[in-house]
Amino acid sequence: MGAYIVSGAVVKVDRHFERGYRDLAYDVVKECPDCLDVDYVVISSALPELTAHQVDLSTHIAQWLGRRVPVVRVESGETSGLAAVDLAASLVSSGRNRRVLVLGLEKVTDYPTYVTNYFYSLILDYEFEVLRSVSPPAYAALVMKELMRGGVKRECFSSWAVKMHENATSIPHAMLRFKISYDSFKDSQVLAEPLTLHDSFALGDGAAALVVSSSPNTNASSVEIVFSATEVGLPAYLRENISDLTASVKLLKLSLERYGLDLKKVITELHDSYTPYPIAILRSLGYLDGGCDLNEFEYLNTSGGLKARGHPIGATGVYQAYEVFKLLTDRLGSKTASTDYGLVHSMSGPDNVSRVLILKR
Amino acid sequence: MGAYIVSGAVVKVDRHFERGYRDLAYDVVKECPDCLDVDYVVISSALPELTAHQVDLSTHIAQWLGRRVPVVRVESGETSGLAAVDLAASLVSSGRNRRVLVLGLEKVTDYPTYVTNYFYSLILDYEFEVLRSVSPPAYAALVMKELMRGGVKRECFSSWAVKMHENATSIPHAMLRFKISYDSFKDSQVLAEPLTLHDSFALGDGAAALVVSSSPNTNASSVEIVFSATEVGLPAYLRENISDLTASVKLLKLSLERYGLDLKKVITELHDSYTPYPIAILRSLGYLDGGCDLNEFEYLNTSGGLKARGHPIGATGVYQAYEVFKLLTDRLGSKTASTDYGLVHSMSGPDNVSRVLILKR
Amino acid sequence: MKLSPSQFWRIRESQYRLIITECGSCGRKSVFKRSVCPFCGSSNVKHVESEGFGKVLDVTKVMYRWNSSDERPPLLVGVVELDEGVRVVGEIVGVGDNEEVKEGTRVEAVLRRYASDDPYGVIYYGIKFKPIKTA
Amino acid sequence: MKLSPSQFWRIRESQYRLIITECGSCGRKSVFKRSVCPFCGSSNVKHVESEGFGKVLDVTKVMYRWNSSDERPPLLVGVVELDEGVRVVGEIVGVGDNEEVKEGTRVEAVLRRYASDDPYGVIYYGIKFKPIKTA
Ligand SMILES: [Zn+2]
Ligand SMILES: [Zn+2]
Repeated sequence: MGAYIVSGAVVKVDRHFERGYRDLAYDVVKECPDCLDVDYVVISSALPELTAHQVDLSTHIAQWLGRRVPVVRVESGETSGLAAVDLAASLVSSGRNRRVLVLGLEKVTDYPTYVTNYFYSLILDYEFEVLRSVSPPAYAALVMKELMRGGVKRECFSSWAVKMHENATSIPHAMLRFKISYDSFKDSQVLAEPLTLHDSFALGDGAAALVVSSSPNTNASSVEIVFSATEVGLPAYLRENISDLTASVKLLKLSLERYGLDLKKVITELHDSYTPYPIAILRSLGYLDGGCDLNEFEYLNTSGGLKARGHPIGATGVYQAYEVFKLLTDRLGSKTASTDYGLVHSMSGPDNVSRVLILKR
Repeated sequence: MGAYIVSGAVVKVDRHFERGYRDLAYDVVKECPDCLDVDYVVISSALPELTAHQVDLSTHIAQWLGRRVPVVRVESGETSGLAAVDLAASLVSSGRNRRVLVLGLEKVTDYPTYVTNYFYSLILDYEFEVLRSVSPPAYAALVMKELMRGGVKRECFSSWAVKMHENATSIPHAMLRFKISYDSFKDSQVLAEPLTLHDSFALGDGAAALVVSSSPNTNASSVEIVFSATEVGLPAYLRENISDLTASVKLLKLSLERYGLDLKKVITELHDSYTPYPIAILRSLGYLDGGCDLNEFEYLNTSGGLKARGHPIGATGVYQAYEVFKLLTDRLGSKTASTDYGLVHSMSGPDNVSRVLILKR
Repeated sequence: MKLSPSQFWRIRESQYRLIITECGSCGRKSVFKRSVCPFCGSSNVKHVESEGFGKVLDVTKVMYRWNSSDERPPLLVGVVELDEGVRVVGEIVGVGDNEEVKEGTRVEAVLRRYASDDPYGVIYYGIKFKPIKTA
Repeated sequence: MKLSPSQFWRIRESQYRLIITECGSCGRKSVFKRSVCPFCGSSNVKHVESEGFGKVLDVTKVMYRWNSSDERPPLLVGVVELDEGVRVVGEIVGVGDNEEVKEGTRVEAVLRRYASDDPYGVIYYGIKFKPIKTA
């Protein structure tokens, strides 16, 4: 049996001071009436124990929404959202469920930034990385430096940031809907040299909902999940080259080859927590070797990516899948697309784990 | 396609001072060589962020075990283990995976008891229960009082504890392998009147592994997952009677009826975090109304239950399923059984969410 | 664990006052300010405030330490049925040495300290219940 | 977040010393005391201790605050390749104002403070790296 995305909704990624986990869940399903006509709910969330003192979040969300339907929470750091979509596809493909709601939820703006930064850093190995003062931006900076030694110019990373902000201007649910200049990194706060805030994702609260069904909609407004795969990478410090994001590259290569796709033509959402990561991936896939012209790619991170749409950690994968779904079936903000396939890529930390999803209209 | 449990292993539930999450994972798969011949791993764990500062535990466990296989973590409080088995069944039934490893892991003995008690209490609703000083034993005590007002004698709860300890003496992986007396509650520490430590589960570290496959073993050593269901309950304070564990009772009733089973004859593992819970459930199902003779039940919590085998929170459901699997196919410690069906019941808090699994040999 | 002032601030109405959610669909009432009826899932709800009086349905004396707050055992936790017919769970305080709280004891809502991080931290207040002296 | 002394104690050998895991199956080496080879998954491993010398493969100066420890930015974090051919990640300390740490800088392992809970809490120590003066 197949698996189809048939419906969905998102709330704006933002600092929703007045909204907690349950409020965000309520807000997003309110926008999506048939999101509650399901027989299973998979909630993806990475940080509720740390940011909201809540274990068993999924049960408490179901109780808050007044639902008795089976519910569970899935977590895998920054890839939690795509992990949930993957499980939902199996839940309906198994014939055991008809319609599954995937609900990505994250609340991250309740604490001073350094506290949230610390919670986020725990996606790395606590005992062997975090205790040794290694944080996600430190790895991103090391990847950036290695790429720069390999000939990538500083401006290339900036052009990613500029492009993402530009894309986000037409996306209503994006967190940062303004343009930035190529040299804004010069005045930007340094996180870990040479990586600046300009190279980093926007951290915001978020909620995204998708309905995965065992059958397509009768009209054209659904997409099929034709491929969903996961690969665990080596710890970054064990790699021959720290900028080789081998798990992501392997999955993306496999995806493009198997479906005869060209990244320049296909709708793609890449995980761009820090600008060096998508640049490293594109180069490993054989793109950008002559320079850094992102305009070669027709539908690359139309949403603005983690950089500008924003990154509500455990919900991000659901946003990405929603965005590709909308582009394939209708429109995303003011953007439309004329292609049959869409690709979603998610990873946690510096490629500790990667997941890829292919959607077909 | 079907789903079968074909293999498994557990470590003793205990205070494993020298073993952390990764060590426990290593220990259990070492006992189960074909546990690593899988194409997907579902890790169930409820508390790693709180007890071990680790987000994305599943990826770090896969890296530690040197595996690149798809991996995810599932959490739903005390029912995390059965939630993982449920998802594993769909993963293989979907035809997308051949063999899935379910790995229940919990490390809970690194902190003073009051700290771990606090982490555990977060299975309740933090904002509306925990902040109001409501803890799991308080609810268990209120259930116990209501049952006692309804005519259940104090000794009935004690007889559960006594029986569980007796059962555990023949289970090598049980935490508390010693007998206790009927009136040990009189000298036991009061948690919340009238509930004592004698009425409470044993908290220990644990790791349990099960392989769920799309096809049975060629010999008789596998069981089919014929039923797996989840039900969300009302918050306890909203119920007409606090001792009505309606989600659990509904699922168990449905299970018994659909498969024509009698709880007195069938292998059963009930979630007995606190003695009032199994007593309440058995009474709602129509048992024990003439008294409290637990010897009527041939295979009830052969393991010793959460009370005596122990309760490694997010791993417990995997232990329970392993135990029923072993009893159906071989032996559990020195215990054997001659029946074709086994029932596993798990719940979080006072029936906030309940899950039931039926296994058939 | 550090408390989060913004998390507490969001639920302030349900903590400082006894808000009741009334469902326009199934007619049932539930405690706390909710967007959805927990019984039937309807969003057709309105909110009213309780008068703050009720009776104890059941109570337990918690004798063990289960967190790091300065509040140490014993403490009384119970389910209270408000006069509006709605149940709520919470702590029962202000009970004298010779007093007994049991099923049926009349109580009123009072504002008391819930928790604080440390000697210099924010203190959170919320509703607890106090027996009404009938003497 | 409170640290857990028992959690730290369990990994003490990998934190106080530079243990290398050598794989008898694939022949590759990895840092830390491991039960399983991270490259090939084999349990056929043995452990040796590094001499503690190596060179910086790459380093970054972390300029932002990302936790509540007393250690404030800036701090240097890098990947070090030990003379045994194994890579490890960690902090680089003891760098003078006029010194520069870069690719190729020779370093040695030293024991330094990792973290502590509070002024009266346990202090955790572990391996960091210090440039070797060549003057
Ligand atoms: Zn209603
Ligand atoms: Zn090897």
